[in-house]
Amino acid sequence: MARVVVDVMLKPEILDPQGQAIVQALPRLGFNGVTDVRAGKHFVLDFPGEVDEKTVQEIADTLLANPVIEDFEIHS
Amino acid sequence: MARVVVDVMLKPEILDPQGQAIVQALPRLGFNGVTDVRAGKHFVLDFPGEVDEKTVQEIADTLLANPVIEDFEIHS
Amino acid sequence: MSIDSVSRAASTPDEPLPYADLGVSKEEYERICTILGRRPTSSELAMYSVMWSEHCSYKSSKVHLRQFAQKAPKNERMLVGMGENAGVVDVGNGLAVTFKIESHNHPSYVEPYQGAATGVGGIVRDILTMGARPVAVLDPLRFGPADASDTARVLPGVVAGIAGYGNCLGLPTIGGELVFDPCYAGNPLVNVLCVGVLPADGVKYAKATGVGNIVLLFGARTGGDGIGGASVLASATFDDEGKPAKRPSVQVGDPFTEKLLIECCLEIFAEDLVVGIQDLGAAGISCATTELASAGTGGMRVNLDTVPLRDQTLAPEEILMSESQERMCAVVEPAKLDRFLEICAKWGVTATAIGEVTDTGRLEISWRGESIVDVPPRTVAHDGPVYDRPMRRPADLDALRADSPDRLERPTDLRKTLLRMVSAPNLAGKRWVTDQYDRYVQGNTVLAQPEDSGVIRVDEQTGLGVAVAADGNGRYTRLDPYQGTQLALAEAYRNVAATGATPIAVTNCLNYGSPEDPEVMWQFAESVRGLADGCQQLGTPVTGGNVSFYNQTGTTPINPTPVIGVLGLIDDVARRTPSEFADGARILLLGDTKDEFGGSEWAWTEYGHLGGRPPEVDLERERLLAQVLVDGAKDGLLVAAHDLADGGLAQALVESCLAGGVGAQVSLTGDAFVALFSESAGRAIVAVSDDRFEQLCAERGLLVTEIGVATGTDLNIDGVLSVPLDELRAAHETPLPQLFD
Amino acid sequence: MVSLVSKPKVGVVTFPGSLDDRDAQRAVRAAGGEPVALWHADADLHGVDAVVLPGGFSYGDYLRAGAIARFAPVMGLVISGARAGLPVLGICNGFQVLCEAHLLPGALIRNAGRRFVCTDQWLRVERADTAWTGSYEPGAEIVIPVKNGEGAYVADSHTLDALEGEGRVAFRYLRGNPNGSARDIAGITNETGTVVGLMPHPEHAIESLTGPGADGLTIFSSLLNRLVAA
Ligand SMILES: Nc1ncnc2c1ncn2[C@@H]1O[C@H](COP(=O)(O)OP(=O)(O)O)[C@@H](O)[C@H]1O
Ligand SMILES: [Mg+2]
Repeated sequence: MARVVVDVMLKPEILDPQGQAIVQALPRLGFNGVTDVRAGKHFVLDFPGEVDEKTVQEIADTLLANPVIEDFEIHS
Repeated sequence: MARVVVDVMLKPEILDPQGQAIVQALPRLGFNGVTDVRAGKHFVLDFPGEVDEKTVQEIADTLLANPVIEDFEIHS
Repeated sequence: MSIDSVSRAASTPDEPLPYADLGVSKEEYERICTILGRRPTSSELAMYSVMWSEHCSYKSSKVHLRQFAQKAPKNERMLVGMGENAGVVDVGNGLAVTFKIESHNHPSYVEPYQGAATGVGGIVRDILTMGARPVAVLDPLRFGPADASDTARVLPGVVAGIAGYGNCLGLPTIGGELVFDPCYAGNPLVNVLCVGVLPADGVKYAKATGVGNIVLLFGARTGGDGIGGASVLASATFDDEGKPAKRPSVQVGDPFTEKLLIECCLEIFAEDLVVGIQDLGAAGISCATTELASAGTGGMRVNLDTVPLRDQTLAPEEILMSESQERMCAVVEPAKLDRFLEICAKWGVTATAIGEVTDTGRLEISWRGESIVDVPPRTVAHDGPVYDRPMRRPADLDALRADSPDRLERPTDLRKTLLRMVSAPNLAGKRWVTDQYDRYVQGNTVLAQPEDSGVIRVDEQTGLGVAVAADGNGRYTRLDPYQGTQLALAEAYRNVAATGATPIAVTNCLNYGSPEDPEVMWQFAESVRGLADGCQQLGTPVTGGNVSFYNQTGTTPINPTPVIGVLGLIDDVARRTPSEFADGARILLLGDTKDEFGGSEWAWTEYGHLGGRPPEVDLERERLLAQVLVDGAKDGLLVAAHDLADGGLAQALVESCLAGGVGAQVSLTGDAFVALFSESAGRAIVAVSDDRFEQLCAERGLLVTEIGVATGTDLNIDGVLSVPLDELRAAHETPLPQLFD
Repeated sequence: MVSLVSKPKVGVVTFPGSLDDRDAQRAVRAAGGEPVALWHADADLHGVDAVVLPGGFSYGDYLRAGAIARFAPVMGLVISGARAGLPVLGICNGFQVLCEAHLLPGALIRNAGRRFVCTDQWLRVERADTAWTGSYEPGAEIVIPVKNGEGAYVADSHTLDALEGEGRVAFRYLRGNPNGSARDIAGITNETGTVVGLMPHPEHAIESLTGPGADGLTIFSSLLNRLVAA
C-alpha cells in the first residue's frame, strides 16, 4: 500500500482569513513572535498498489484544490 | 526567518466526512483505486528568528489542534 | 521603477499608455486628455478606466434609466431615491428601510463560492453605508440546465458561498429564486437583494464635506485581489469555450471582518461620528475617493502611502484599483476622530487616516512624495461617457411570437402531467438550497421561503414589518421585454400583497447580454420602459437597482432577465398571511384564467418550447387584487393566500397543500388543463374560514370563485386526478437532492 | 442568593462574530429574566446568576468553531464560575466553545452532509432535571430550529458510553439526525446538571410568530424557575 500526501494552500496573493484570525489570536494566548500564518488543507490518500504520480497530480488539480485560488504540493 | 509546518488530522477513530466524500467522488471522476482519503489541515507558521520547538508544540496543542479529536505533526 | 507622476505626465505627452487593455476606447482616452489638459498618469488612467467602465458608470444604460425618475410616482415615503448607494423609504414609527439588489454574475461563474460570497458582502456594505443595520437577504439565482455538469460545479458553490457569507454575518435569507435554463449555461445569474433598517433621521450619505475633515479607510487591508475586476472581470465577454477571456482575478471574502465592520459602523453611526461614508466595492479606493469628493466640498488630498497593505509590492495603480473586500471609507471631523478610532479598536477594526477634505476642487493623491493623481473628481465619478447605443428589434422576434404554444399537443392524463410538472427543476421544492440558509438569526423572521415573500419584523414594540419578494421570468421577457418586465413587477408585487403587506417601493437588477448588440439594447430599453411605466401605474417608485451587461457566451446573449424586487409594508406582522392550507378551510380562486401558455413552464418542461406571447398583464387588476389581499389580511379574513405564477393553479395548490400537510378537494369548471396549468397573471388562491372575504371581493369587484376545500390526505381534483400527498411530496422534494447531492 | 424583587440576571456573552446574542437576550427577557450583555473582553461577570454563550461564528469559526473564543478573557471567569456551580448554557457556537473549553466532553465537527443545515428539528428532552431543563416533562418531544455547519457531536466511544451511562445526554435528535451526531446527541450536560450545551437554538423558538413554536422558551424559564426557587 502506498500513501501520498497532498497539501493545498491558497495562492500567496489571495487573502487567507483563517490564517489572519490565528495570527491575531496568538498574542492573546501569550504566544508572541509569530509573524504570519497561512492555513491550508492536508490530504492523505491511500493507494492499494504503487502510485501513479500523474494520477495524483490530476486528482489534486480537479478535486482537492481549486486552481483558481489554490496551489498544491504532492509528497509521496 | 524560520518556517514551521503543523499538520492536523482527525484521529483515526473519528469519522471524516470530507475524506469520505472525496473517496466516493473519485471513481465518478474516473479515478479508481484510491482506497482511503483523510482530510486535515495544514498550517504554515513564520517566525522572525529561530524557532523554539516547545512553543510550536504548545501552539499546536492549545490552538491549532483540538486534542479531543485531532492529532498533529510538526515539520520544521 | 520610476513613478509616473503628474509632472512626468505633463513633460512626456506622447508616452503611450495601454488604455485599450483597460477597456478604454480611443475617444474616451482623448476625452480624459482633454479634461486634464495633458495625458493622464498611469494612476489617473487606472481610476478613469474603472470608473468609466460599464459596471461603474452605467454609460450604456443611463439614458434609459432616467425614466425611473421621470416617471416616478409621487411618494412621500421616499427619503432617498436613486443615485445613492441604496434607496431609503420612511416606514413610520421613526424608522426607515433601505433595500437594493446587486449582481455578481461573472465572478460567480469563475469561482462560484467566492464570487457569490463576495456578492453578498458587496450589497450588504451598500446597505450598511446608508446608515442601516442589514436585516435580511434574498438571492435570485439562475443557472444552466439542472442536469448539466457545469451546473453541478457552479450551483453548489454559489449556494454554499451565499450561505457561508450570509450565515456568518448573521443575516437571515428569507427568499430568492432558483431558475434553470440553458441560456444561463456559462452565464449564471447570481443576484443578491439586501434589506436594512435605520432611524428615519439617520440616513448617511457618501459625501466628503468640511475642509480639514479627515478621510479614513477602515476594515480589511488592501491586497492584490480583484485588481481590474470591475472593468475587466465584471464586464468582459466570455469566449466560446466558456472560459474567462481575460485572466480572472478572484476576490476572497472574509465575512468575519465584515460582521465586525457592521457592528463597528452601527456604533459609529449611533454616536453620529461621520460626516460621510462610502463602501469600497468595485473600483475600490478610486470609487470611494472620487465619489465622496465630488458629492462634498469638492476636493480631497490623499496620501496613498498610508493605505494599509496586505501585499507590500502593490503599485499605486493597483492600490487604486484593488477590489479587496470588507473596506469602508469615512469622513470624520477632527474632534470626533479619537472616539471614532476608539470604537474601531473595540471591534478590532483597522482604521487609518489617509487624507483630508479640501476645497481645491481637485482630488490630489500622492505616493512616495510625488503627486500621481490630480483630477477634478466629478469627471471621474459622474461625468463619464454616456452612450445612446443603437437598438434594433430582434430579427427573430416575430417568428418566435408566431410560434404559438397552441400547436403543442395537450395532455389527456393530467395526473401524469401534474407529477412531471411539480418535479421539474424549475418547480421542484427548493429546500436543498434554502435549508443551507439561516432564516432565523436576528429573531425577526416572520415568513421566509417557501412563502410568497419574506416578512421581517422591524419594530418589536408595534409589530411593524416589511415584506420583500424578488421575481423575474426570462422567457416572458424574451418574448416581450416590455410586457415581460411588467409581469415580473406584477408577480413580485402580488407576492408581497399575498403575505398581507402593501407594496411601497421597487428595486431591480437588470441582467442582459452585450449592450453593443443592438438587439440586446432594444430588449434592455423595452424592459426599462416597461418597468418605469408599470411602477408609475402601480404607484411604487423605483428606489435603486443594478445593471449587469455582457451576460453572454460568444454572440449569444442570455434571455433578457430583469429581476424585480418589491418592498411592502405591514402594520402588524402578527396579521401576515401564510401560504399553508389549514384543514377545513374553503379554497377560493381570485381573478380569471385564460388560455395562456406562451413562455409557460408547461410548454418549456413538456416540450422545451418557447414561443407565442406571454400572459397579458393588467396592472389595475393587480392593484385591486393586492388591495383585497392586504385588506383581507388586516381584517383577519384569510387563513392562507398563495399567488399563482409559474406552473399555474396546479403548482400553487400543491405547494399550499404540502406546506399545510393537508390535502384538498377541488372541482374546476371548463377545460381542466387550462384551469390547472395556464399562467394568467393577476391571480391568487386564498383559504378562508367564513364568507366575509367573498363579500369583500364582491364589494371591490374582484372575481372570486370557490374551487374547493382543504381536507384529507390527497389532492383530489374532481373527475380529473387524485394524488396522495406523500406521492406529491416525494415528486416535489426529491429532484434537487437527486441532482446535487 | 437571588432576591425576589429583582429579576434574576442572565449574562449573554458577545464574542466578535457572535450572532444570536441579541436573540438570547430577548429569550431571557421573554422568560422573565434580566439579560445582561457581557463582552468577550470583560474582566468580571457583573454579578450575573447564570451565563448564556450564544450562537454565531465567533472569530469567524475560521480555525475550529469555538476554538479562539474559548480563550477570551471573559471565558476564564465563565470557566471558574461553572466549576463553582454557575449555570451556563451553550447554544450552538456556545456549545462548541464549552467543548473547546473542556467544560463539556467531546467536540463538534463538520456535519456529515458537509453542508450548513437550517431546519425545524424534533428533539426529545432526555434530562428534565438540569438547571436548564427542569421545567420540561421528562421525555418531552419538542421542535426547535437547528442551524449549523459544524454540529456533528463526536467523542470516543468510552466517553459516549459514560455520557449515556450517567444520563448526561440532555437532548436527542428525533425523526432524523440533521448532522450525523453520534448517537443522535443534540445536547449534553455536565455531571452536576448546571452546564448544558446543545446545537439547536431554543432562542429561536420562543413564540410561533418568529419560530416554529414556543418549545425553546422552557429552557430559559427552567433556569429562571430554578433561580427564583433557590
Ligand atoms: N435561491 C433561493 N433562495 C432563497 N429562497 C428561494 C430561492 N429560490 C426560491 N426561493 C423561495 O422559494 C419559494 C418559491 O419560489 P418561487 O416558486 O420562485 O416563488 P414565486 O413563484 O412565488 O415567486 C419562494 O419563497 C422563494 O422566495
Ligand atoms: Mg409566489
